[in-house]
Amino acid sequence: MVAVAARAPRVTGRPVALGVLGLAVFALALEVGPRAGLVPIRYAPPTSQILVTLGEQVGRSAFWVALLDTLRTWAEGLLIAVVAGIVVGVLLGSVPFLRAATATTVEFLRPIPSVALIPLVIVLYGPTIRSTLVLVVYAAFWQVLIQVMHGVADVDPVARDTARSYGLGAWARIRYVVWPTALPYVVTGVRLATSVALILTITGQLVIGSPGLGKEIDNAQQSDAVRVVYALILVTGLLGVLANLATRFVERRVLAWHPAIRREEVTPA
Amino acid sequence: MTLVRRGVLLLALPVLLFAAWWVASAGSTDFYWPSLSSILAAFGRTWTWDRVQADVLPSLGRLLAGYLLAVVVGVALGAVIGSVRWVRALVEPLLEFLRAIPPPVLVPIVILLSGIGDRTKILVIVSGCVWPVLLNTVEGVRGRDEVLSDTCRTYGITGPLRLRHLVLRAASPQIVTGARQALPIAIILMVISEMMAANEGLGFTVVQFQRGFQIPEMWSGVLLLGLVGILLSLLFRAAERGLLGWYHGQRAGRREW
Amino acid sequence: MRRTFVALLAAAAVLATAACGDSSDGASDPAPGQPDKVNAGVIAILDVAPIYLGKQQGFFSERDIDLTLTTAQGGAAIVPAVLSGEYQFGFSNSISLLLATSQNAGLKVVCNGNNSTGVDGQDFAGLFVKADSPIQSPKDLAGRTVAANTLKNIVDTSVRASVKKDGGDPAAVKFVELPFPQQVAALDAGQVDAIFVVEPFQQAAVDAGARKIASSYVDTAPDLTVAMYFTSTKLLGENPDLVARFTEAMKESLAYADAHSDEVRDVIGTYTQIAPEVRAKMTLPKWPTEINTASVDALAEAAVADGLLTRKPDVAGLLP
Amino acid sequence: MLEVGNLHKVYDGHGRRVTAVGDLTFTVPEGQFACVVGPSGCGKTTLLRVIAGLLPATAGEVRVRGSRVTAPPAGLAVVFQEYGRSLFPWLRVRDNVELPLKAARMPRARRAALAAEALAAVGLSDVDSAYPWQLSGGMQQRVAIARAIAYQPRVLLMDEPFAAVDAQTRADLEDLIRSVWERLGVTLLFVTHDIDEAVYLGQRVIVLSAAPTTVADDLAIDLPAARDQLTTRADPRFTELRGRIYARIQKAKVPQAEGTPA
Repeated sequence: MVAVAARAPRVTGRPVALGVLGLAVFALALEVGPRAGLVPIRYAPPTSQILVTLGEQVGRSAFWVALLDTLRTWAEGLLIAVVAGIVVGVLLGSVPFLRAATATTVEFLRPIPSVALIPLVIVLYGPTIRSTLVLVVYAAFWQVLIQVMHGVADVDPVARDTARSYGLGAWARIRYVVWPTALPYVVTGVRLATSVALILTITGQLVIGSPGLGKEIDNAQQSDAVRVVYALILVTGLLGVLANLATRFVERRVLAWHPAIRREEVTPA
Repeated sequence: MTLVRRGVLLLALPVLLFAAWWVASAGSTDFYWPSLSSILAAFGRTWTWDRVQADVLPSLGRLLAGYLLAVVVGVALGAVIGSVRWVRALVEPLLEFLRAIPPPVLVPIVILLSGIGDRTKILVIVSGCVWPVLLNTVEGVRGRDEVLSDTCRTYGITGPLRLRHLVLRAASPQIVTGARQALPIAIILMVISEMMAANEGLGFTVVQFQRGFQIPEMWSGVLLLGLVGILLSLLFRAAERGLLGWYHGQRAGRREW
Repeated sequence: MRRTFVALLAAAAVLATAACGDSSDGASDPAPGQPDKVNAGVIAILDVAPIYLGKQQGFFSERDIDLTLTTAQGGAAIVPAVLSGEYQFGFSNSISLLLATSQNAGLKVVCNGNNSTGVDGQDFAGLFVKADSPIQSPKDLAGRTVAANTLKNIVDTSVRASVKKDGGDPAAVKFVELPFPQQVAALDAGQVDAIFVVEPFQQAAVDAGARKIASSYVDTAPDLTVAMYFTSTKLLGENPDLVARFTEAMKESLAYADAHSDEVRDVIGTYTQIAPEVRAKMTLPKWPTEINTASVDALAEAAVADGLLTRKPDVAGLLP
Repeated sequence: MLEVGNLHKVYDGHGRRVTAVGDLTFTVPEGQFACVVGPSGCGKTTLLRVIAGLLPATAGEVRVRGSRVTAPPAGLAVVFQEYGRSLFPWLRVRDNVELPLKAARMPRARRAALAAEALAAVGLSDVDSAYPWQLSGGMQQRVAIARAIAYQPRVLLMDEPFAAVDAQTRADLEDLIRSVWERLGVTLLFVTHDIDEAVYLGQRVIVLSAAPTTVADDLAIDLPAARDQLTTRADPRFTELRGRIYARIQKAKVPQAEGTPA
């Protein structure tokens, strides 16, 4: 399945205004809904109260510690997953024997839900950052690996033969043929891995109790501090949006030469 | 490659891993690391047919309902958002925000809104699975071929015919990619939705074993969860081959020229 | 040896991930004169206020214990961490400890955790129904659904005790698992007929106008020992002196907490997000220094009667 | 019949204003086979897309059979250069040909008859249940032509339809389109960059200048109506006409002193 780099939306005046309008309407709905009694206000605080609580939370040092723990777990897990995914992906992708030998194992391990690992990591590392790290790496790794293997498989045989006919060694072939072809897939893999990594980071903290925003949310729930729960959920949502913008920015930068991005600019409005 | 060689290649590594696990855990006295043999024994003992009926089938039923609902909603919304430019501009930032919220965090909110029955668990599954389907559908619908859409305009192909043939079928490879990404999320959310508010289900049973310190049974549950994951991905692959026969043919065809 | 065995298995099970295997930061043997570095797993609820207070008052540092407190999800996460040596001590409710002993998990209780106030209607936990609900007393729960934060655990066992004491048929009560934070909302929306909540959710139930029909912990056994602190038999064998010092410090903390309820309410604010006004109104549990062995025994019998356990576990072996 | 009056088209994408069509005026009478040829990049495809109603004109107007073109007009079919992309890869050949008829709510029996007849006309009766990507490039373009025939248009536009096929297939397709034109009596506007093809096929050749495009020349092809690859191309008149158009295009390629860059 060719998951070519997604087309990044061109940000011009009008669409941004519309986008902000969309968010404003959603925020307003969350403000009016509870007050109008559609939802019990005690358990679904209006937006204004959530924002006020967020203001208070930002004042607490524990909030920043949790945020840093979350970012560290997420970044570290993502880095390990991406590096491992690329190395293993290129290796398995380019050596036919290895690809065939490991195909079933990859298909065997991939669908195992990372949640099934929770009892395992709890025993191994307890509610520490490393537990959630294993969950994050496990889930994100497959996203990268599959895309990289797709990319390596998508190398045009004509290009590979041309390189071989010009006497390019194995390493040069990977550098000048395999890598450029696989790059759009790698970027897609990283984009998918980033969002999965964040979700697993928060889930791990929530379910296992590793330090971070997820645990703060659970702590707030156990303290029946409903507004704090919503404020922290808002933060996880914002983290996700920032991550997405970052990966799209990197994508446009790294793939500037790629037709999907290039075609984006050339076609007249 | 002869059949035997391919067979060996396919099975060698899994069998090796299984054997390694068996040997490594053989004489284990560790409370939380029972031997593989005791886990398999527990597997037979625990997952009898009536427990499967009582716990596994309801879970899979909810999984399927949530997953299919997510695909239908995702494709419908995706088709609209992908086709109408201002709608996409209006909702895209909001979708990015909602997509980023980890579904397990939404479980309490969904419980608040829709109670504690199956409906809540299905909604939790939908809340996580709809995003990959929706976003891939939008990409698929947006990225359709210019020449094909000109052809439709020239030959007066509009309305439901256009929707089916131009909008959806053209985007189907991307929709299937989204559906494949949503499958593992569905399994994860099936388990998590049962960890929080349930009195039956596969996820619930595994957690109950863990809380009841019945460790071999717990591991047998984890093993079953893995098998469910594998089974579902095989079923998905078969469905995909049927649905996208033309697409695979076309890609293979293009490669030979 | 066991450490390497576990790491090997992790590598096999998690084939593709680079499970970084550097040695975990368990309790390294302290250099002479240095305090013992001790890690205790607790749950961020008001029951563990004494250990936080004890640390604050220096009862542990006085006894050469450098205590770090880590909050975890629940007993399910703490017990394995204690068994694997990640933690040296843990906090768990009595039923979980009895369940663990029945599966001979190698745990040993070191001292008391917290008890019910022993006063009917004035306990830190209670069984609530909606104000206008026809249910007047526990025996009316027959055929009804009751929310419990964890099934086959101390809550449903206690509620069944209340129903039995009130002359009702406990087997006819249907339980559904629902975390504390969602129970009051579920009661409001009529999704369940009754809920059993501990503080601070008891305050939420009272604020929502719910009516208390029983204090199940009190009905289960007088001055019930609800939870206890424990360690692994391994650590007890290897370092009995550390366990003894920890127990002494813990007992001093319990006594101090029982006598200084205002300081308890303040320290709760440091490790939870419970609002100040709620903390002020909450009913606190009792923190006696000695374990109410009779109540733990009664709990064990109730667990067997309710089918949580096939046979009665070795309670004496579990308790210090 | 087809009337183009003072057609002017400007693209302004990303702050760059490109004048694709300067000022074009010409008329194609009913049933005429008219070819359009010109230097590459002179807006031939833009002209065709505006006539087909796929692209709005910046100024001037196009009339097909009397009515002004604002959207794809009825009774007008287009055969695109990228035949592979203009066919539905998930539909078999027969269904591809029938889809426009289905959209026109034609009864099933009538649709099947028309499709079978069209496929026979292009010599593809035996592959009607294959998928397009299972056929060669030439055969795929034949399917596109069959689809146009089955649609029974009054006006047929072809945008460099044979540019992407090998030389031998192109000769067959040229003869095929000639026979189809004679049989259907349709008004045909054939855009190409191949001068020989324009002279061989057309009753008339409109030569366009470099951008901003205007009509550089408009000459009638007075070769005998029955055309075949050997005799027609050997005819001295063919070479003479071809030479004149070639010279005219070379002159048109030199940008006028004040012209905007091509």
